[in-house]
Amino acid sequence: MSDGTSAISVVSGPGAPRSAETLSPEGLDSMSDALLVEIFRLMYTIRRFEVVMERNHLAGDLYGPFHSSMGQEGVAVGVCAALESDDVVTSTHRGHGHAIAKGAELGPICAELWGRSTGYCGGKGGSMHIVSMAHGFVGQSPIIGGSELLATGAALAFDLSRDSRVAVSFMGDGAVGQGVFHETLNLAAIWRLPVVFVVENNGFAHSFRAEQMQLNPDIAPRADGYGMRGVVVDGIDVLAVYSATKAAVARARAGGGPTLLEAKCYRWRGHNLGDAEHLYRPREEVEKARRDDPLDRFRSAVSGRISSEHLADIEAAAEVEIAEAVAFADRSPPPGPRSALEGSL
Amino acid sequence: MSDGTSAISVVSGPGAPRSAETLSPEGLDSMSDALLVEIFRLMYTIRRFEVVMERNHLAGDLYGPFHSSMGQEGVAVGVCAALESDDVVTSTHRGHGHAIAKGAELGPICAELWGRSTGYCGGKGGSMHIVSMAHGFVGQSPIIGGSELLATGAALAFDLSRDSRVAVSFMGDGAVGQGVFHETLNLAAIWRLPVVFVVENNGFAHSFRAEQMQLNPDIAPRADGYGMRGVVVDGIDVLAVYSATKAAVARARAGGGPTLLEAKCYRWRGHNLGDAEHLYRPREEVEKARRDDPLDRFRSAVSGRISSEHLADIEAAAEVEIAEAVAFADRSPPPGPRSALEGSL
Amino acid sequence: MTREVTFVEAVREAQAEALADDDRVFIMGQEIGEYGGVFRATQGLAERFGAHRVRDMPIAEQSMLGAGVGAAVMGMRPIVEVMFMDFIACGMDAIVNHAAKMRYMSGDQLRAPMVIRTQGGSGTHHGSQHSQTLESWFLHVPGLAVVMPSVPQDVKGLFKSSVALDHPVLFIEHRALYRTRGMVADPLAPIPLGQGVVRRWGEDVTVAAIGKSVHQALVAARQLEEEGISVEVIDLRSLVPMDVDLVLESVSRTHQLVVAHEAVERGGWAGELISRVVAEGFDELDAPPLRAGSRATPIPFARELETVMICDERLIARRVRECLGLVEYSV
Amino acid sequence: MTREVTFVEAVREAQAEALADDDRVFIMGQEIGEYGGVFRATQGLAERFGAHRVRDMPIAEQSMLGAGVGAAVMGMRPIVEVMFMDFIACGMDAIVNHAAKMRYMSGDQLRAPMVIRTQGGSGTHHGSQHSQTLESWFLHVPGLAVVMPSVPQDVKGLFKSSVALDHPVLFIEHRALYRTRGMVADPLAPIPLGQGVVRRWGEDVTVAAIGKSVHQALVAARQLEEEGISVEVIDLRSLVPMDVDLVLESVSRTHQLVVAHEAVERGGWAGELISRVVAEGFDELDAPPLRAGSRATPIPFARELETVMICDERLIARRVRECLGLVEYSV
Ligand SMILES: Cc1ncc(C[n+]2csc(CCOP(=O)(O)OP(=O)(O)O)c2C)c(N)n1
Ligand SMILES: Cc1ncc(C[n+]2csc(CCOP(=O)(O)OP(=O)(O)O)c2C)c(N)n1
Ligand SMILES: [Mg+2]
Ligand SMILES: [Mg+2]
Repeated sequence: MSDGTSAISVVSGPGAPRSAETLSPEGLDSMSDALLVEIFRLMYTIRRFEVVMERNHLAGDLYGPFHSSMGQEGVAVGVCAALESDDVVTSTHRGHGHAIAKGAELGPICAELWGRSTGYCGGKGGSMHIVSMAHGFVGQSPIIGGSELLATGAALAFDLSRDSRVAVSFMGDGAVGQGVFHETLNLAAIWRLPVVFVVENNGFAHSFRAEQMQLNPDIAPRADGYGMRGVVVDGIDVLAVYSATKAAVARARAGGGPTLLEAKCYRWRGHNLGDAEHLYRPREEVEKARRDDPLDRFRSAVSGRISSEHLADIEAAAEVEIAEAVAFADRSPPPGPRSALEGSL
Repeated sequence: MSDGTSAISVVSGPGAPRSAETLSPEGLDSMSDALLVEIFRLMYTIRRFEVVMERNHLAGDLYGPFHSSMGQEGVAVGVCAALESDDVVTSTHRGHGHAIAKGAELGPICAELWGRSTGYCGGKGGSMHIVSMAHGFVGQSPIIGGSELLATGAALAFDLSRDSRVAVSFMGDGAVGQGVFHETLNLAAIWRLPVVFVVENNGFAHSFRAEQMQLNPDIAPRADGYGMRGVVVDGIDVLAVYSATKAAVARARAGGGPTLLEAKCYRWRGHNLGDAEHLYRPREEVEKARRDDPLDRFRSAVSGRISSEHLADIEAAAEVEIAEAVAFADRSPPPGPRSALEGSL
Repeated sequence: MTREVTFVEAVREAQAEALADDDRVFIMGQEIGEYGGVFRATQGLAERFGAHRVRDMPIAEQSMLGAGVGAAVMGMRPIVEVMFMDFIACGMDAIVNHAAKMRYMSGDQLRAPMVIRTQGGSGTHHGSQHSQTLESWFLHVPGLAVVMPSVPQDVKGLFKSSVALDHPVLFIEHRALYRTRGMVADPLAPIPLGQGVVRRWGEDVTVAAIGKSVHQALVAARQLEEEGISVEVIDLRSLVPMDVDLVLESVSRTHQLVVAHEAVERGGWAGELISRVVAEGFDELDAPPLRAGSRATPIPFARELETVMICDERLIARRVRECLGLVEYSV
Repeated sequence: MTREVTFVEAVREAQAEALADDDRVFIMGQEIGEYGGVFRATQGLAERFGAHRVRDMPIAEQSMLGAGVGAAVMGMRPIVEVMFMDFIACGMDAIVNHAAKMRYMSGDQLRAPMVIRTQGGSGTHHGSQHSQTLESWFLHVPGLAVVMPSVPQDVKGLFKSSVALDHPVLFIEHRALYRTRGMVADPLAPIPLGQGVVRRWGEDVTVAAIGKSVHQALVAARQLEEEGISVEVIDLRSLVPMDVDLVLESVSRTHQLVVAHEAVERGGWAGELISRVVAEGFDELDAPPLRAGSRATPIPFARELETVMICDERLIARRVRECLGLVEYSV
């Protein structure tokens, strides 16, 4: 798809043609400069946030498991840019990018990773459990399948209360074999719930490639069994992701039911910090994949619209913001011991 | 399908045509008189067994939940007749017919339903937990999904130990929404396990019709998502079920992997004894369905081959066998109290 | 005003009132809609409140419970019915890893107020996979309340408190109680969770129980009375929170304790109560507190086996006698 | 001969020996094949025994465990690895309703000899859904053995017995022990399940523990020794079967008991042991037996919170002092 041909294909669902129909992404023309700039800002911020956090983790400032979303910025940002701010998102263990893309602030995210009292969850959550309800980021579940459960339930709440919001569930390709995937897609389909299931197919579930986990490595066609619309999009192309999500969200909001949206991308880093990735993928494969950088692709797509000086300014501002977030986390106090015993039954 | 057209269709799977391919059932010619007679004997026995048990239940001789398989004899017998005696079968809450079709003896089945020491499980199991390992009847699991778990594991054991046996999982249409359905079909597909998943689509999961549980009421096409062969067969036609199963079993035994075999049939009785079926289905629907009786269909199919006197003799013998089984259960002692505390940890 | 109703009628009324009182309440489960529930616990509710709010579910426990959590987090107050308690094993992840932890791990940003209604227990010969009494697991899962009513009035009063709680609640009914009858006040104030009640006053031994076991303890008490033994019976009503103080107070008068439940004795919640009473009231105890629970086997089908294995009034009475040193203790 | 190995090496060797000794043994799990396990517990096994017998699994715990049951029933002896114990909630039905009950409910026609290996525990800041210690649930499920080794030698000896048992076994490792070292005899006889061991002799108080908590009890004991308190430490090694006799014998000398585990105290297995000791050895007790378990909350991420909530050597020492009446008991 990086050859410039169809970036979005509808592969299944009611009325879908047997041979994949191609959607042409909404042109750049339909997007404002402000939106494009914001998309860039978020992608750049996520990229750099992951780089900085990884460095700080190695330095011992933060601790616990760490899953970088580097390389997948196009999916997080493309999807969230297509949402209203009060639409909700659920996520997985690999969720920093989703939180940032949904508008959560870097300071409290960073402080949460540091286990500080000023973190979004007061230090009770950590890297795999960020929540920011104020931004519609309902949170991560690092239990494979948990994201689908929560989003399906949120969509059910919207349906019941005649609320026009839409729920988006981010999940990995590894989630597809889990029973919950099947159950929630079926529920969403029969109840026509306003939910979009976004599978970030980043090539791996830890060390496994999709073809080791299922006979057909393509995921979107699975929608067929549920009578659901299935769409494949090039996840490196943030604009394509944005368009595909826009369509899916509009459909959901209009009562047209759920979509299974597969975004093909590549996981740049090991599964987690410290992963022995050399055991299962050659360095060259990673290097080759990294040459197709969602940020670069975006830069060339907007080159006629946004000046490189403008982008450089955004980059510089993002660096400052990240540094401030780190400083905020650093100077924040750890949670008081009493809070450990509050909030449960 | 009762109009005499295609009784078996391959609807999905590797190499399956997009429009359903029709398999012509192996002709009667390929089947011996002995086999046909045995098929009739088993179908008739199951039918009458269910009638008699229901009557005895109402009289208080047996107790606990009771799920009749009346009307579904063609599936149980057609499938099991296509197996070798050491192939294995797993079943559900509605399993009397499967046990009988697989060769288990009426006396110990009946005694198990009566909760007697001579029952297959010494009275520890009851109607929903019959097991006869000597007949390859690995048993029932009345937890929806349990049958698939056990059969998949059995097939894995065969695969690992280079054993040429095949495992068959009977399940209901209600099982299709359960996560385990999805997980086990996927496992069986990627590991090419020698297993046949037989969905007895009897029109209902308790009060629900398939179309309330999934958008597409057809089940066999679900195989597609798993890269598995999916076949639909007319479950009223025992010969069609036999042929379809023969093919699926041969395929599995030859290393060709699993099949999802959907047998369309109709549940004649309420979900269980005492079910308020009037709440969800009109009497006329049941009456109409009962007019298409698998036993009648078989009788006319073999009318040129097996005399009606011969069939009548078989019927009479079956009645005697059932009466003897009841007498056996009646005169069997209840289990000794000590056995309650044996066999666990 | 008071009226007599059956236990299952109380369950139905409790849900109807919750649906009527609060738009955010809805019910999900299998066969609960038009069919009215396999035990009639939701009869008439779909008609009255619509299939929208009384939603039939395909057979998919994990996603049913998980969707309940998601909906609760977004402000709804779901009631989720798990048809048999045994099937809760198919949805444990949604309950344990999600419902119970959302509030705490989100730093109180998320709450999952939902009532998970289920029924269980022996006596109807449903066999080993349809008769379990599994509340003890959930005591061990911080973040969940666990409620087990024994009479219709408590069903209604405790349900009100359960629906109102900003934490998930496991509301467990015993199948064998559904047809029992009892008086219900109308109107009825909510009964707070964590308040046990003395069902019978006595002097020699305290028996603490819950749900159906309360009735069995009362039967045992009447029997023991004839032997000249005076038994006090406490109905805990909820296990989380647990009214340990009430038990301690009672033990400070009787100085002996038996804890009774139908759940398997090994690893069952009686161990929790006994540990608490021993830790906080050791000096009050004149004899070892004992447990009356079911034997450590799966639940057999045959009547003759079930009676050997399941805790009943006879075992409770025996434990009382053992506690008093009238017969020798045996496991 | 004895050799020093790490705990995780012992796990690896135990599995390698099982695979080598018996063709019916195979392993299933996520990342256990070529990758060698996320904690290296299966490193090299796929190479040596083939991907056929050391089988990587998609993420689907229920069917992984259920397929294990089905394979066991047909004569295999599966080892199934659940990557984090928390994920066992995704496969509870296969374990509880199937594995544990097959043998009993079939009248001994079916057996499900399988070892479910998993690891859990706090200390690595994995947060509330990746740190739980859930063995107490399984004590309450008749039909399962529950084993928790604390040292490499026991890993190997108990694993041998677990693989040989004709019942399913839950074999639970503590993540924080993987890099600890210990001596292992070579060759090594199987260590029978249900035999505890005294890790340290003492006179004043008995502390019974398991797994990682044994090490913490030993740390506490050394500390208390400086205060003039002599602590006996018992490592139970398995919870089902449980060596209550060893504890009773010890208590008959020390007359005081503390039971320690990392699992949440409420509803945890300490209640089982205390109930047994109280029932069978009440007269030996000079003071209330106490529990040292984790507080009833989900497990928080931040270090500062985790130490408040998780049972550690400090809590164990405090309970010992409380038991002796040196400080006042507080929950
Ligand atoms: C129920 C469950 N099983 C196993 C795991 C362990 N695990 C964590 S991440 C992961 C791989 C997930 O792969 P994928 O869904 O593709 O997401 P990605 O890591 O690629 O973002 C696994 C197996 C888990 N977290 N939850
Ligand atoms: C996990 C689980 N959930 C719910 C049930 C309750 N239940 C028993 S049978 C049944 C309907 C099954 O329908 P189907 O699978 O079509 O089988 P049939 O009864 O038609 O043979 C239900 C919901 C169960 N046994 N197990
Ligand atoms: Mg992935
Ligand atoms: Mg059915």
